[in-house]
Amino acid sequence: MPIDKRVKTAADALKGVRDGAIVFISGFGGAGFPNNLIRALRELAPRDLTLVVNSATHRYAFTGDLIEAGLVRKVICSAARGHSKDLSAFERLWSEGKIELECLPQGTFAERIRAGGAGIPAFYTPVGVGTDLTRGKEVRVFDGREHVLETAIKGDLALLRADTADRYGNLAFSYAQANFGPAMATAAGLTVAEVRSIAEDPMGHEQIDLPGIYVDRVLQTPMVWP
Amino acid sequence: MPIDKRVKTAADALKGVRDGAIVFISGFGGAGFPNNLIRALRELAPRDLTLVVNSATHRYAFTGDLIEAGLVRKVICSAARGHSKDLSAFERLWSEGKIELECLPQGTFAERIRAGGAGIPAFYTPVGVGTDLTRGKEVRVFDGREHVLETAIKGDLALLRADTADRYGNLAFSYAQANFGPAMATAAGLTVAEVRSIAEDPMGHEQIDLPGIYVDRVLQTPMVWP
Amino acid sequence: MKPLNRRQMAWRAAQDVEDGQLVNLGLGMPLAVADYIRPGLDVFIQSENGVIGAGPLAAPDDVDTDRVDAGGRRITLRPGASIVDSAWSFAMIRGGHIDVTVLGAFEVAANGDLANWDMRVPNKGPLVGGAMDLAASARAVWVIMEHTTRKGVPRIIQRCTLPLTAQRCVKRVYTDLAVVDIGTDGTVVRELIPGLSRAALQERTGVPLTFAADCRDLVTPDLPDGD
Amino acid sequence: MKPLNRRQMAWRAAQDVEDGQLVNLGLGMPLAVADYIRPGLDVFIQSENGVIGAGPLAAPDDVDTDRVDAGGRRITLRPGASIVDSAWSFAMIRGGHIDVTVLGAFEVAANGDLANWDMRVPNKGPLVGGAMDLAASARAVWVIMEHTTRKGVPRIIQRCTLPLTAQRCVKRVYTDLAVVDIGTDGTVVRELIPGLSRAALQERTGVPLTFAADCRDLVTPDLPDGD
Repeated sequence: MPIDKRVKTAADALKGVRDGAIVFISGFGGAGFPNNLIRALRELAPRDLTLVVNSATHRYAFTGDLIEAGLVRKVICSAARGHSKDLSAFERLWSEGKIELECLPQGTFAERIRAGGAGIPAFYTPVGVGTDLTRGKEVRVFDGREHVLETAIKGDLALLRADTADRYGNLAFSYAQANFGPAMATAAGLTVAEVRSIAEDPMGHEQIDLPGIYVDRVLQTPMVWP
Repeated sequence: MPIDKRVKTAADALKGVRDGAIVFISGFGGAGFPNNLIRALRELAPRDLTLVVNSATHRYAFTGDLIEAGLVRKVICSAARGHSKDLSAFERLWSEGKIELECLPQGTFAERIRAGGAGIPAFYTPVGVGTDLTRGKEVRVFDGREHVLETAIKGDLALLRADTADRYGNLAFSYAQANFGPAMATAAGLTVAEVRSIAEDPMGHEQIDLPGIYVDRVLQTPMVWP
Repeated sequence: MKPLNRRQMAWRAAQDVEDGQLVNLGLGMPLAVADYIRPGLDVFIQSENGVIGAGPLAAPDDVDTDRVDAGGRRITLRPGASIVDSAWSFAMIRGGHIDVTVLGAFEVAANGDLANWDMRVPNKGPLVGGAMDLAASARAVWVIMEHTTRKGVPRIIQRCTLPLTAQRCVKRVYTDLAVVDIGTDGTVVRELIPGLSRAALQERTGVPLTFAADCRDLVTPDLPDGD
Repeated sequence: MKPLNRRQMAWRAAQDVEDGQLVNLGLGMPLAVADYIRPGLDVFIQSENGVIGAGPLAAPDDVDTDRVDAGGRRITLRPGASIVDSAWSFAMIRGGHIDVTVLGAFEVAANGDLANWDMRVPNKGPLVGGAMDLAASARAVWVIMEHTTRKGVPRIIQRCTLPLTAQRCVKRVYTDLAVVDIGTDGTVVRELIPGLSRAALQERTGVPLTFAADCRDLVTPDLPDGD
């Protein structure tokens, strides 16, 4: 059967997502937030989610809504600070002990996800040595310098936004839209991308930023903002 | 001063390369062999080189000439078999104990080089466990499966062939020409690329396969074959 | 009894490729699997050099030396094909994204151990390429090989005598005589060529065989031999 | 005596950027360094989100929300700019390919320890971003910060009191009062604003200072303050 990864609705795009899922959400600095899919996940409302997202509190992403709705058990991120003096939903739940937090240096966050997709169960990095964020982690000296052991992160679902897709799930990103998306796509059991446009013809290999073999479903939908 | 990484001759491209250098050579299956630069290295004739090259004996690369000329102390590769029943130069020197060999699974070879450029001193991989190629390496169990510890490979010089470059050293590859080149470029102190064509204007970001910050010198020269 | 030729073995393996799979084919005989994938299936062939979606060989007058597969064969690309670099290609392989890899082999052990890279030829340099990565990491590892050596020594054996490629990885073996599953249930014959008795197959095999309840005749079309 | 304002501190740091360097600028004050790099120098600004060659801010009517830097500012790209994904961007950072990173800070210790990410505000979520990666990995880590807190407490101190970003990483500190090198020779003042005595600077500093033999006046152009 000819491969065709296009789906018609955000609900179709998330079919099969279950309670307890580990969910990657891409996006950074305003670029590449899969806001339609995050909103649809909020509507589907699976519980006990672990979110793996660079920022749990970005003002341009709907991520905070998932947290506010009580769907999230744990967040793995490099940023979780609210933008006002009042506590954000995340900060409130976190300070009440109702949500677990694992804060990571952004590069360690990215590399652990890449490792998850690359069959590398663990690697050593010099980043974070001697800081609160590596407390309890194994330390080992290479070339006279201390490094910490970091393990791979794998997930059940990855949500991405890209610019263009084709029926094979191939993706092209616009400017800085890729950010964590490619690594997340490789480390997830199910990868869903929302895109501005789906090409009628297969994309040429030189246009493709992320091979479609990593992408299970693509949804054409305009960008939305909170 | 405006950045300009273009050089006029292969000799200029290799200026400063010394005895004892660890030299990456890209290319795989006929695509991306930097044959002009390999030939120029043969003429420059630094000694005691360590070659880090996927195949030490590929019939379409000049790599064998470096070995035959006695410039090479050690080879790190995934393939070193000659093509005829007679021994190749490499095989002769190796069987006489005059050249050292480290044979690696091709993915471990690629990942160790990538690690060298990515600040990862070591990582665990399931590949090669229980085989001759990981003898003596540390074994550790993750998720119930044995893995071996592999360390980063860094080098002094990387030789690549690409399709197009610009004055900033940005590179675009044609089809399967990239192969080991990007990883090698990130892991080398000095990276030199030979290219079919140098664009007059800076390349657009979406055309660039390897950012110029990894490339020190570019040489425009037609492909040559042994 | 008529053992399969090499193309027939590739044909038989190809029948088990499923729709939508990402498949890596080893050099030599396994490459021919691409020619016999069932009509109507949409399959991507990955090559270790980073090509995802290798198509048929290029026309003889097509001289683009950069459009090649891991074996250096000048190929075409199928619609939707993409290309990544080697670090990424092996991240894909090691990360378990290859559904099936079909490899040639010298020996397969009852526990799934595979020996397919080193014949211990004196003084010849090693050539491992991506074999260990593929064997250790693909979701399914299938082997195509003659059931015995030319001298009649079994290749499916209790313990490999040649250097290992990977431990406990082979799921299925396609030989010129049979289709054999390797698993926790033992070594199970799924198909057997007509005219060869079960006892005769057992004689040519170095481990005790079980025969599946639905063990069938191994029948293929007539195909010219090839490598 | 007239302490530098924030733009003047950024200006001073910018004078030390060298031709051809790859520079990463932290959020806030360090971003202004890009505005004052010496004319004639050809420098690439890297941003953690993968932009290599960030240019000036985009025009207000430019609404492309994908052309942003790590701080989410809509930017332009300089000629020769390229963009990679986050895994690659931090491979670049961690791999030591950034020549200089300029970061804000709360505290710097005499041994080069840096604290710049966690003020221990109760119940506020953490925000580390790429600070630890940059501080641990850039070839040179420069800090821009006021010499003391608003209450007059020194920020260059024997041992950081706030959570560390990275150990032994800071090479140079640009404050509103001085340019100070951190190294194995101790804490060495390279430049000092006119009208401030060495004793007065020492009073505002938590570690013993050495003054370079060629210690100069720290003089900058008049610049409007900003963040």
